Amino acid sequence: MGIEFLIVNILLVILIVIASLVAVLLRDLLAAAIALAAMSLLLSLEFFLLQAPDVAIAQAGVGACLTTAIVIIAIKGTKRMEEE
Amino acid sequence: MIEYIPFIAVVAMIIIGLYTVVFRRNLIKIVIGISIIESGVNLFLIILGYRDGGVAPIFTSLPPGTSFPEGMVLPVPQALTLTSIVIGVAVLALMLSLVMHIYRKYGTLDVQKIRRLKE
Amino acid sequence: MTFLETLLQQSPVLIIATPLLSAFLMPLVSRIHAKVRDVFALVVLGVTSCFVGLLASDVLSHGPRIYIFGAQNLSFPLVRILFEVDSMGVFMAIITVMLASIAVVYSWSFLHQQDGLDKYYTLLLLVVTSALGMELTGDIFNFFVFLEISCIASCALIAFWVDEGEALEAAFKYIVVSSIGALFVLFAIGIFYAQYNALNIATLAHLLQFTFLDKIVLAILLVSLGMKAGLAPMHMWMPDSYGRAPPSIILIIMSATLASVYGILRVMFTLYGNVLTTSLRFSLPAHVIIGWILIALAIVSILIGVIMALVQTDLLRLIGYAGVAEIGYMFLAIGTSIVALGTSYATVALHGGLFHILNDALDIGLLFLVAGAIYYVTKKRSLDDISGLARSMKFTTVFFIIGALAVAGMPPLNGFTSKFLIYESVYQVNPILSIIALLGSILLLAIFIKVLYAAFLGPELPELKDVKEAPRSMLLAMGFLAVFAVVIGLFPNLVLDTLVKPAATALLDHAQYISMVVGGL
Amino acid sequence: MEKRTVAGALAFSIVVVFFLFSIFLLHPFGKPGQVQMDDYIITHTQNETGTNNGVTSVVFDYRGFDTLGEATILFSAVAGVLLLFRRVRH
Amino acid sequence: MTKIVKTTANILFPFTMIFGLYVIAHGHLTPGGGFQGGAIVASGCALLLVAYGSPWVFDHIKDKRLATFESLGAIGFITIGLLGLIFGAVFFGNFLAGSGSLFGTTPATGSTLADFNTGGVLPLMNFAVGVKVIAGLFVIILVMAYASSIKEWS
Amino acid sequence: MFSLESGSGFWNPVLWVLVVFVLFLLFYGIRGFGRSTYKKGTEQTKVFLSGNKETSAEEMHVKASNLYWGFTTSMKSLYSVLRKMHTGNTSDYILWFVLVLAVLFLIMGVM
Repeated sequence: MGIEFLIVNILLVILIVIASLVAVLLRDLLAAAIALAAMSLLLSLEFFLLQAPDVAIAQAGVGACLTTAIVIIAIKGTKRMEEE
Repeated sequence: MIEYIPFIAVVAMIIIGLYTVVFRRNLIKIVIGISIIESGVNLFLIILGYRDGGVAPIFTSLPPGTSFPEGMVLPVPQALTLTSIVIGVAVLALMLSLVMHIYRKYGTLDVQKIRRLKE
Repeated sequence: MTFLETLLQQSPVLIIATPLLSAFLMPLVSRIHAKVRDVFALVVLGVTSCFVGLLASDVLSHGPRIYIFGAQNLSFPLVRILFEVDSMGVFMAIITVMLASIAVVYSWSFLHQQDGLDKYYTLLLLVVTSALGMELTGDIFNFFVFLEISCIASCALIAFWVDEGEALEAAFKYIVVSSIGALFVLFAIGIFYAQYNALNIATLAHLLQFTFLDKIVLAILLVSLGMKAGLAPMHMWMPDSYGRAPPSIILIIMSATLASVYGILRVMFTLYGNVLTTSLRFSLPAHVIIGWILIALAIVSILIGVIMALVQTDLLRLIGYAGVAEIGYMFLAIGTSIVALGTSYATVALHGGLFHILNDALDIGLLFLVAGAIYYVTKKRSLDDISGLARSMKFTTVFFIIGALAVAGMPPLNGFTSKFLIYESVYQVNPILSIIALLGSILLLAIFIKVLYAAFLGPELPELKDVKEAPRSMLLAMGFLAVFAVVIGLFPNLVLDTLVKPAATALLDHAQYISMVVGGL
Repeated sequence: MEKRTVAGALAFSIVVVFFLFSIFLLHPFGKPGQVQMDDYIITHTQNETGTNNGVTSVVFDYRGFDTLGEATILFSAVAGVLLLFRRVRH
Repeated sequence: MTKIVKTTANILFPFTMIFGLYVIAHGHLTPGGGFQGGAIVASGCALLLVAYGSPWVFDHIKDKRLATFESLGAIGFITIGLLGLIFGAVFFGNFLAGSGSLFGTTPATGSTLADFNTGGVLPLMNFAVGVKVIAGLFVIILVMAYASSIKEWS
Repeated sequence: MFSLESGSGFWNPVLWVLVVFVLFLLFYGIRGFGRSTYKKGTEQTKVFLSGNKETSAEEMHVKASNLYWGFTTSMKSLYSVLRKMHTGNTSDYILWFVLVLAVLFLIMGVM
């Protein structure tokens, strides 16, 4: 395995963890949903790099697009800010 | 050590998700936490199936000179992950519809206040 | 090959495919007429019961049966999904279809002319399918898939009364708890896959080495499935959702819960069957430690269940806590049989535990149906608001007394026969355990005497003057369960010899389960 | 500090430690140890299922029953959502 | 929504649709399949929801009809499995693979070019699952969006 | 055939029913030997409460939540602990899950 590939992978994985942390820590739920979408997209990219194009397409379609849409719909139906 | 960093990221995602479910008080945050746990488990399965220098297990216009089976990544974890992703979106949709209903009945999303059922 | 032989050969898949296809057809069928829909659900379950009966009669007389999806014979590395049906799976499948049929009959009147019933019956059939799949499958990932189906469908059913905030709350709690449990099961499956590159239960059991990873996986599986089964202290979702779901559906959710109990049994006895006797540190065999963990959880379940049930005023919630205690009895017996693995009273304990699964389904199910009937006629949940119902609801009172005495383990009803086996075998391990089990039974009796006194005896309240007896189909459903309870109580050997003992033998004989699949390897 | 936070922190740290321990016992990234099942699938997928895509052959043929379960999960989620929003009409 | 969004959606929607259907149809040859293609088409439908607003879509597309389509997709999937039981003697038996008829060619072992006429029952299953997933995901998102956009629920 | 063996004891429900039935007959017979001075419709059947008026059935009825008052009061400390445990908070359910998972990890890891 090339060391460049490993480094790219590790960077992506670290970005995914950071995105999920951001999604958890933000008080604005809409921003959290966008962070979750970013995490899903990065995850899909990681799947693609790990030679799983099928899963990458599914993750991009379901995770990044539909999940975000559903979360945003739910936020629209409830309340945007997380209360103290 | 450096080869285990993806696995450590998986553990980190699962723990971040669990932390969200246990210590965050917003219902939508809890749902996001469960989604993060699920993504972590998906990543775990895909990482397990990766083989050094392998290509995707698709034979259509394969790069010339690929030797198989050694030159291909494992297909079974990918199939399992596909199942898991669809399960994830189904659970998420159901949970968020419940959250919308709960907000109408309780007027809040704070998990500490949604506890008419106790003792 | 005759038609019957073909049917028998295909019966494992027909058991799954019939309710599944009918669930898919249900939205179309319910467009025709409400009556057609109601009858269709029962007919489908009847056909499924026939298949289960056919398969059961064959498995009990000729040994386990294997069904491979998509291939005629086993190919070397077991790439395909397979069903492995032994006496244990058949025993659980019989309980499931019985509970489901009774629940459908009960639902006819209970939910008469409420909206959303087409979805209700669809989801009901899906939960039944998932429970049957969990009980028949021989593939661990397939088990996970069915576990998720049961989570989602049960959650939607718990939230059936969307106008009540509490029902939605209970459903949300249920789905959070069970989806996290299921995700951890998936994580455990991933670790198994990484180690052994197999997903088949028999192959995994054959290859299992009891390394550190396997211990971690065992802990994860035990806790996640235990949470789904309602073991204390992870039991809190159980009174919530049982107390707020429509009582007609609780039998179905209970069958999914019992399927999780089956999952723990399968993990303990089959998956880890080869390595249970390995010596660990301090030269303690593994089975002693695992067994004592189970016994500790079981004792906590019994005590918390009965003590919390004593102060409940909501009848359905009270029975939910009693259900927690009953789950504790099952695990007390299972833990005892693991601690004492190899001795004769371990077998007796396992008989008691498995028999108690059936008896718990019958007795707690009967009590839930009675509570549902009370709710149906009075529209009141709290025990404080009802009194003197015995005057107007004579049959229901009789059924309640039968159910209450059976749950409390009074002779000669069925609850006593299994508890008798549990007391006797647990005494051999540690007398204190048997005393705690007896104490739990006494407290259960006290709890139900309270319910009897508060709800059925006492003066007639003015607002309950014009209360009538429950409708006929509800009485029929309750009557079935009550008759079963009495008959099994009077003639326990009828069930014990034909179903329970073969099931226990099949569980303990993991070598046969493995060799059915791995044989050639 | 609250008792709940302390208990949670303790339990979380134990879980993290054990997860990390167990992660290092797995095979390293990119070097799977046992591969007999997947190798069989890759070698035989073209002959047995006539498919060029290995993942599709696993999803729909070798583990087709799982996919049926997965479709069922989506179906039950749809039924659940429609059940929850059944009163929502014009 | 503004005219720009509507026009963009109008232009993008057919392309998403075609790409999704391509992914579904070529699931046995290239990356993709029923689930992935269904998810892509459902995303396109979500775009429609964003552009035109859920009440408009709810007026034009009945959720009951979508649910029926979903049922039909699921029934089709399980029926193909049962056909395997009838023609191939086992549930989910791939009775068309290698038969030489519809989808029955076997590709040569090793690296080959795409041959659409392969895969046995897999393309049919892809199609059934595709219909199911499109209808299922779209009805979920449609009903939830409509419910979140109105004040009174019953 | 009807009896259930447990290795150290046995249980025969049919025998039990027979014994109970015989005992019931026996006691019924013994009851018949008693004096029959009890007469319905006379002063004998009235409740005597030291001359006070008899309270109505509705007032006499103890509500379900007061039934085991003595027991719950004496076990107050236990109940306060258990009440504190059942918070009804969804997060706490998962916290219990994590706690039990941690304990099992410790046991399994040390052994």
